[in-house]
Amino acid sequence: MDYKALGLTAGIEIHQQLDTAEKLYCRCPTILRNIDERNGEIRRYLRATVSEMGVIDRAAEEEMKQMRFFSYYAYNTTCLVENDDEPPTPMNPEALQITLTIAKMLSMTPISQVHTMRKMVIDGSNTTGFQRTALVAMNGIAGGNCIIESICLEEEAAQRVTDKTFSLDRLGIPLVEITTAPCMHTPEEVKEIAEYIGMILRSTRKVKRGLGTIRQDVNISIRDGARVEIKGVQELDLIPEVVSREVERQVSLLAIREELRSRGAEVPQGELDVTDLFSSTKSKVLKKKAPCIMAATLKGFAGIVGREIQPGRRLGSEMSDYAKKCGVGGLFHTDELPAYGVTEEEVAALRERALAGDGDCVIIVSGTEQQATCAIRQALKRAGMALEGVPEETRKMLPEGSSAYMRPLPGAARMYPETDVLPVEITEEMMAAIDLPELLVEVAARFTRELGIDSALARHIAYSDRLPTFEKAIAAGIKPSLAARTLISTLRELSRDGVDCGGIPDETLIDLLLRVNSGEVAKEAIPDILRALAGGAPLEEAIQSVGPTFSVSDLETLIEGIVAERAEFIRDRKMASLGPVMGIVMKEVRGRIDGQIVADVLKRSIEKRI
Amino acid sequence: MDYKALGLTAGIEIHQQLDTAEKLYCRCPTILRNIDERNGEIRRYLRATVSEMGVIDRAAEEEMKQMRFFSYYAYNTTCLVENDDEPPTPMNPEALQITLTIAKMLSMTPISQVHTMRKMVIDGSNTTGFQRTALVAMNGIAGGNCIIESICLEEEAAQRVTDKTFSLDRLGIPLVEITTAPCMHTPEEVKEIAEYIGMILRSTRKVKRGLGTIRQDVNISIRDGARVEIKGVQELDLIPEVVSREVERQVSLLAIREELRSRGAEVPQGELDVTDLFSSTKSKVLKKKAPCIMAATLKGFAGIVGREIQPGRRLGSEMSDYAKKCGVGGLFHTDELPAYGVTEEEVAALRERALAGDGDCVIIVSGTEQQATCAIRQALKRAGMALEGVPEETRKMLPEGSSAYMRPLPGAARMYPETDVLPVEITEEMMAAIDLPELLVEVAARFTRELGIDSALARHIAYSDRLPTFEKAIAAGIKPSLAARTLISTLRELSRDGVDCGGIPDETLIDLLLRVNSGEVAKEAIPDILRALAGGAPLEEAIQSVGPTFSVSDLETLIEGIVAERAEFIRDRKMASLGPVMGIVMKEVRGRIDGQIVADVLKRSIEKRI
Amino acid sequence: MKTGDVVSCTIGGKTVEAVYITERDERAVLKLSSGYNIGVPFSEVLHVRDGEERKGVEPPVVQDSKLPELAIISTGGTIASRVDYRTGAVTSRSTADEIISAIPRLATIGRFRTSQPFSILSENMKPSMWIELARCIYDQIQAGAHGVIVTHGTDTMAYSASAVSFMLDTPVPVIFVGSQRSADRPSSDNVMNALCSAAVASANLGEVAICMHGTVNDDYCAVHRATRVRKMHTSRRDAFQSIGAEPVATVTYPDLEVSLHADAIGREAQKLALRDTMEEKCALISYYPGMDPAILDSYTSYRGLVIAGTGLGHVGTALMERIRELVCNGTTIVMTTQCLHGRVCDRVYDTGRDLLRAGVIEGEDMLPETALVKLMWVLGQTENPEEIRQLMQENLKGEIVRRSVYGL
Amino acid sequence: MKTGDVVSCTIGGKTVEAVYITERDERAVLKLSSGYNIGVPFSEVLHVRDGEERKGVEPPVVQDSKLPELAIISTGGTIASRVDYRTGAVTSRSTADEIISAIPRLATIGRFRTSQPFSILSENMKPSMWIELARCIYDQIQAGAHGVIVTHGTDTMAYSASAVSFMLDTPVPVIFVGSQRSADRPSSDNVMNALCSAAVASANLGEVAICMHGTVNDDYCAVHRATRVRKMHTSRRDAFQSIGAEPVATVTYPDLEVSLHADAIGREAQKLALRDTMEEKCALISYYPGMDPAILDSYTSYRGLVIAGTGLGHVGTALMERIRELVCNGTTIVMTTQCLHGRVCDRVYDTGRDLLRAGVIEGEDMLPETALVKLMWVLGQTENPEEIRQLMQENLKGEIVRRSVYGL
Repeated sequence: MDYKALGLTAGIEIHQQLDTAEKLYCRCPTILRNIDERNGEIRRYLRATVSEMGVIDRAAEEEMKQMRFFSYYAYNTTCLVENDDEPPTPMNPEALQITLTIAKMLSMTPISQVHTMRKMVIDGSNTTGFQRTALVAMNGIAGGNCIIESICLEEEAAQRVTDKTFSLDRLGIPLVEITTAPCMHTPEEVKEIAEYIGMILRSTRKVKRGLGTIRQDVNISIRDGARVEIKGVQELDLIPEVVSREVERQVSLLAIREELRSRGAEVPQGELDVTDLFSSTKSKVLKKKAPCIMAATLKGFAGIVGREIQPGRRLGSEMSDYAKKCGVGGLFHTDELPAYGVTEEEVAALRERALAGDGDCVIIVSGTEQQATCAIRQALKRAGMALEGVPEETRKMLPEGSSAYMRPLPGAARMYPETDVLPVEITEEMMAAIDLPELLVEVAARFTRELGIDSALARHIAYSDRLPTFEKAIAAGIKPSLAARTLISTLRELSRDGVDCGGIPDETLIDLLLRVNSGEVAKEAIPDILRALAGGAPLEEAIQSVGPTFSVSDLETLIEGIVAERAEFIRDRKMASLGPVMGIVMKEVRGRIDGQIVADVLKRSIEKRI
Repeated sequence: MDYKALGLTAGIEIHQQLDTAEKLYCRCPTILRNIDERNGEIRRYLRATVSEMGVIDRAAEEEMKQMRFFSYYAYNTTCLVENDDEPPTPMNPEALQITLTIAKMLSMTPISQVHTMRKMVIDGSNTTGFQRTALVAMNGIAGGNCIIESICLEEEAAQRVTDKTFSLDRLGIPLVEITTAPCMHTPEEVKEIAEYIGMILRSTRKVKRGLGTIRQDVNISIRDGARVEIKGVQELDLIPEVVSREVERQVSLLAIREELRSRGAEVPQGELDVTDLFSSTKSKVLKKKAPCIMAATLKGFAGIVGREIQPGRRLGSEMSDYAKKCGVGGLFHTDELPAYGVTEEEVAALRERALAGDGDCVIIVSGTEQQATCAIRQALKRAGMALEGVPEETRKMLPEGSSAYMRPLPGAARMYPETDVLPVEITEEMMAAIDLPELLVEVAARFTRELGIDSALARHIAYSDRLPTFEKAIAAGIKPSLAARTLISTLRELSRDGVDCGGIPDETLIDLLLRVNSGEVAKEAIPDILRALAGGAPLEEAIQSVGPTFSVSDLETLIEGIVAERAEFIRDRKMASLGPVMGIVMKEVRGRIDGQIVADVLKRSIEKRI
Repeated sequence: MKTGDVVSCTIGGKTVEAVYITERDERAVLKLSSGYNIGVPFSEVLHVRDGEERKGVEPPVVQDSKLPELAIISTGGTIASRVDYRTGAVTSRSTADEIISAIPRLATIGRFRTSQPFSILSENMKPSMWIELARCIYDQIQAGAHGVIVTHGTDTMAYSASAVSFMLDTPVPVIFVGSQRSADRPSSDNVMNALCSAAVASANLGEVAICMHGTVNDDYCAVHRATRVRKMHTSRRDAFQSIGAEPVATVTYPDLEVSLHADAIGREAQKLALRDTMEEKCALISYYPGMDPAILDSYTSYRGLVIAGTGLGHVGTALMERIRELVCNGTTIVMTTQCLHGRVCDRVYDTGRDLLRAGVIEGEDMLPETALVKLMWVLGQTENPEEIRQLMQENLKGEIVRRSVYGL
Repeated sequence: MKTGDVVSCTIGGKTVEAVYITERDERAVLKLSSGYNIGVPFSEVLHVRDGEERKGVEPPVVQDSKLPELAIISTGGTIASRVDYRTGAVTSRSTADEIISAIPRLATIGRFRTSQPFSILSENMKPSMWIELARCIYDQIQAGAHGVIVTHGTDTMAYSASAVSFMLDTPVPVIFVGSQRSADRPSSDNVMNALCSAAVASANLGEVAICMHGTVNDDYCAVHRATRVRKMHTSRRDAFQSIGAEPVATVTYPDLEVSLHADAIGREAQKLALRDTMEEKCALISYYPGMDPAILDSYTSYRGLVIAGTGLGHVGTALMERIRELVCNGTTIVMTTQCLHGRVCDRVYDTGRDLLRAGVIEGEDMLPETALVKLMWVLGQTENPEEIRQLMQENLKGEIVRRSVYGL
């Protein structure tokens, strides 16, 4: 696609969890828990509050279509603040310090007096019904020419366990949100900027690492399209796909708009109860839901509702997304029927009842009367938008890179001051006192320069989660190559084999490497020892499990025997016998003593005999 | 027996629960509860406290031989005072007023300043470990010549549910204890005095009635014997039997003492572990207990340990009672062995080990080592007392009138001041203001005089639990004969048939009698209606269940028919036909209309025809 | 500059347009179009144009005339409030229409009349306002209210409810309600508390009570007798707890089923009466080790003093002389306990017996705060020392539970 | 007449012989041979003969020298006491022999040394005695005690334990113990509490705590951190409760198994140190609606004042001016809450923000009583206002729990 011609503009928001000792507005540790460790559960309703204009924020209103009773798991590492039963503490100074450091790295200007706001979120992921967030700095630059609009410090939401159940361990972990201007124009460019900002963040050495600790939201629009925010892109590599699919979607929706307009299509309001038509249906889906089935006719929409707008997504899917907000499972439309057990006769009867002509499309939904009515109206709303083009929306990424509707883009009405938290002053002295950390790219260059590590591997190390381990290992006197190989290659290979070494503490890894360094443990034994450690064994036991270590004098005795047995062969072949005999020795000692030592001893032994 | 010759002197203590609104030292109601209604349970240990002489009261010490963990059931009608978790309230003035009334009726002199004492009781029946008691008046006279030594106002103990579990509903109900001097000299005299004092108590109309609300303890001694207190005699009729059996016991014990002395019997101290002798015993009792079996030899006791001293009781039983305080099931002695699965060989081995001659008796007990050692020492203690004669004891009555050992007579050391309750002043004005109630004997006389009731029945009424009901019935205008017959004879007959009418409220009984009085319900129907009421039916339903009532006009129609059919017979026999025809009519209407009305109507009908 | 004016300022070299909100600690607080507030030095702010007048619109409210008439009396609580999203200010709303439009389900429970005798933060309550409030409730009941709901800040709600309880014999429920989490947040307890209070205001109750969350969940409200309740947590929803007594009722949510306790006083059990005199010259003091007896000198002009003593109701011997003097000079002194739970009993230890001899009145199991309010009321009714003592020791409005039942 | 004399009097025409006990309200209290006491007018009593001297005998006690050495410090509590059955007087016993003979099982737990710095009713405790007590404990630990047991009346035990906690860094357990039901009754909680306290005094603990019944049953004792415990019932055995924290240990009875909580501070975690200066010129006041601001005038000479405010830590606006003056004149004012549970947060409402501006220090979740004791101690350590503020807001001895965990 010619993105320039289509007028693609994109921006990103990067959400990165900070690795602070305590949460942003309480003093709980920022650690995640297993839900089995919960020690309490609280249950609450949330409701949107009315703004001074008598208006409920449109995003919040959407979330309110169902009255929802939420359940929250509490832990001994959460407190009454997460339970929304105690006022928040002042903003965590450590989190603010990290945020200011990032702002300085991005040449941003801090806000003189930072105000904590409440952003209304009533999907249950915040016990309060809002997320606390503060704009800390504005207007910087990333990677040479991408403008950074703002950096906000906000609290993480609770993790969803099931539909209406959340776990409070994650709620309140500090998170920075970095928003770029819409200054990117190709899918690849988006990825590059995201990558660069990620590197900046990790350079602080104060951000959380691992799955779910960083999330990208991408804002995309094309000319004549509309701004769409796609949330929850966790892998950088997927960003270009997400962007190009959204461009495709907007292009398709604009084409549909033109076709509908040319057909003179329209969306009459009003729903039709057609429950009786399906009283003896064989369709399992309709039967399952069924107290009420509602229908509506989309004039001039025939064939278009079923049209694909993105891989795996049709206009009908978009309408279905809207309908689902009312608690129904989805909708059917005559572009796809008969199907799902709905017969041709039923479709005919439906069309007749709905007074639908050949050019029209009929949609149906089933559920309780209230649900079905709500859902059909939502679907009609979305159908109406098709006549306008691309709606502004917040969407969530689907696994392959397509997206589904979440809610309208939230307006400013959802944001109001957090009166329980005092504003914080940011002075020039505070900014001046911040030491900028060494960028990871610089770290990598230094590794190559100072440790003689190959530049690709150095980059790997610098960007890896094990960077601090590596640095500790070097400080402890471990050979850089050993440390790099073990911490990068070996661990990655094990990870590919499904061995999760994430739980092995740095201290244990360094202890192991020190033993290898001293020859106490053979380099070759490392993978097997790591497997044992990953399985939960203590280091001593892990080492023992691989086999007792083999001392140099043991080795000498062994080699003496082997060489003696093969004295003739050695005398014949001289040093050329080294290879074959080495093989025989290694069979005995592999993984129990360093191969280099074996080679040295064997070589000396052979030399004595020739 | 010639009681005068034996030098019998006896006194009684009468314990009577008072019918106050609230308990003696708290404000809970004085009502008993079903244990299923309990709403809490508390568990406590009790221990004897040491007196200022470093001495534990001998009765308390006996109860301490086992460390006991007690359990108490609480109700919504008990409070923290019963739980021993709140200080007592001041002494209930209503209870004191009743006590003073009784004192005045017995011509006693009140104590100027009444002090509440704590009497140590650690058998678990008091959560505090003591019973609160206050001496209120002294030195009166009952029934002409029996001296009343004292009247005390004390709190009821908790009711025992199982061995170590008590119910707190009864704890704290006010109780008067009236102690006579030892001024009675025959068993019958004891009963008469008890009966007279009981009448005085009930004359106050302020005492509880029914099972367990009054208890007599009898103090008995004969010349050369000792004072023995037999507790818990609930039925007056059993008193003479209890007294005569105790006299028999003391006579027997004195005879045993003489015989033992003449034999030169002695009780060597020290126990012998004979567990090994019974390692393969067939005796189920020994096997069951069995970790340890201890024995001791009683020199010169052969044949005497097994001697009966009271119906069903031997000297061995007395020793067994002492041994049981240590938690063992009882003891065996060679006067009764071989028996209970103990073989002749085992007895022989036992005798040999115990170095017992033919004139000696060997006793054994089984239990844990601690229990068995404690128990054999207790038994030896009691055996030693046999050489002295009759021990001073508190005993409990057994069902037939014999008694078993409970504990030594408590000494004054168990009594110390209740510091949480302030003393109460009794003034001459208070005593002067007390109106003496009409004695029940006077009530009976008045009934005969004023209501024309036969004097035996009048006495029955006056002494009955239903006296208040009777008085209410008379006040409501019910015929005295109807009221008396129903409340005394009918209820007694029903009771003999096993129908418990105790739960029928006075109001219901009076309502029923009013309907009988008015002819609405037939007199004959009363027993059946009462049966239905006792079964829990409401009055209307009970009346209906017996059959619809029969109006006088219904009766006239019925009688007209019957008489018409038998016109000839009637004309023949004239008024002599009344009896036979009456029988025919009654077969139809029995229990549905008053027989007297039937007779009247029938008589008139017959008269018309002759 | 005034709130709502459009202004601009420069941040990081870029000009940002914003709305001026307010001044805070010498900074201008501006709202950006994203909704964020920021504080910037006034020197950097340029006025662009005046703000437009914005006017709130209430949707019209229809009340069902077949439903029982309930009165809502607001004293400044935030049972229904609205946030000004520009300033963050919370506006309390107190007309029937405003309240119903905030909590629409109320309209299915009753027909509402409203009244607002004053509007204050509850920590600024004082006895004269209790009287005003009691009169206002009395008027509403006389005017035919089937039940009365009083919205009140939670800080001193228990004191006010207790005061009304002593002043007013009520034949209908008088239910105090508030919220622990402000009404401007989606998770506020205000809606559930308000609906439950309306349900219990319609129920068969005839006493003054407080209706608040029974647990930290949105599952039921507990209705506490005014004289036995205490705020026992600074911030939890279930902060209000009956002490030494069970709640008189519970109301489940969202179905609003009312379950009355057997001890609850029913409708019409009391005839409407108001005895609204209170003696303000009363104080409450807590004893602590080493308390300087001279502190009692500040109370010589007081007519009543409640002491929250230690344990069963004790103070140090050093205070005894001053206490004797106060009693001699006509100050009524009532002993309660800082333990809060359990009963005062000054007959057990010497210190207590000395207090009784000095003329101090045992406050039984009354909460210290309730005892203070009661003492103010009793001293407003009589000057006769014997009557004062008798009234203080008698259970008038459930403030004294004569038996300490286990499990409470 | 003197106690123990044999006397006679006539009642109902009969002469009764008795022992003279004491005078009570103008009556002679006599003990009859039955054990009953009666009070009769002195005019009716005749002296018969003088009483005999009766002397108590203690059984000899042998201590096991292999057991750890524990110190028992008595301050007048009745952990071991003996009743004079004639007078009803309870004699406190405090030598090791006396205590062990009253509670023989103690001898299986430790070897005991005893000390009695003073003997008073606990309501008469004062800061100077806390210092004396802390010094006495310090001396015992220095002399090698493996653990210290302090017997103390329950009324102010929590204050004393808290004071010792601030003054003393202890490497061994310092366990306060008392009884709610007097030791002279068979059902007293003294034996179980004493045995459990001895067990925990031997355990791996290194802090000051209170050991009392955990429930109303004789099943286990709870060991509460001195700074988080409060007497919450006048008379129940389980009156002591940890507020906003879990007990640091439990001890089951009768097997005396000690279970330490994960948060418990272990032996030797602190080095022995004593900082025994306290500023006595401190007070605690509870705010209530209508409180006269003039009351604060009594505190102008005070160096410290703890206020138990309403809710999150508020007082009426009327007091604000006086509070500002006090702070300006150098009085440190700390805000706590009369709710007892939960945390002070004066950032939420205007009243609170005004208090902060006036210089009032937020007392976090400290109990008001603990805050008072801590303030006395802090003012004894420094006069620097910033240091005072910092120390008051820092957790020194568990008095501040930084996170309010749900379920406490």
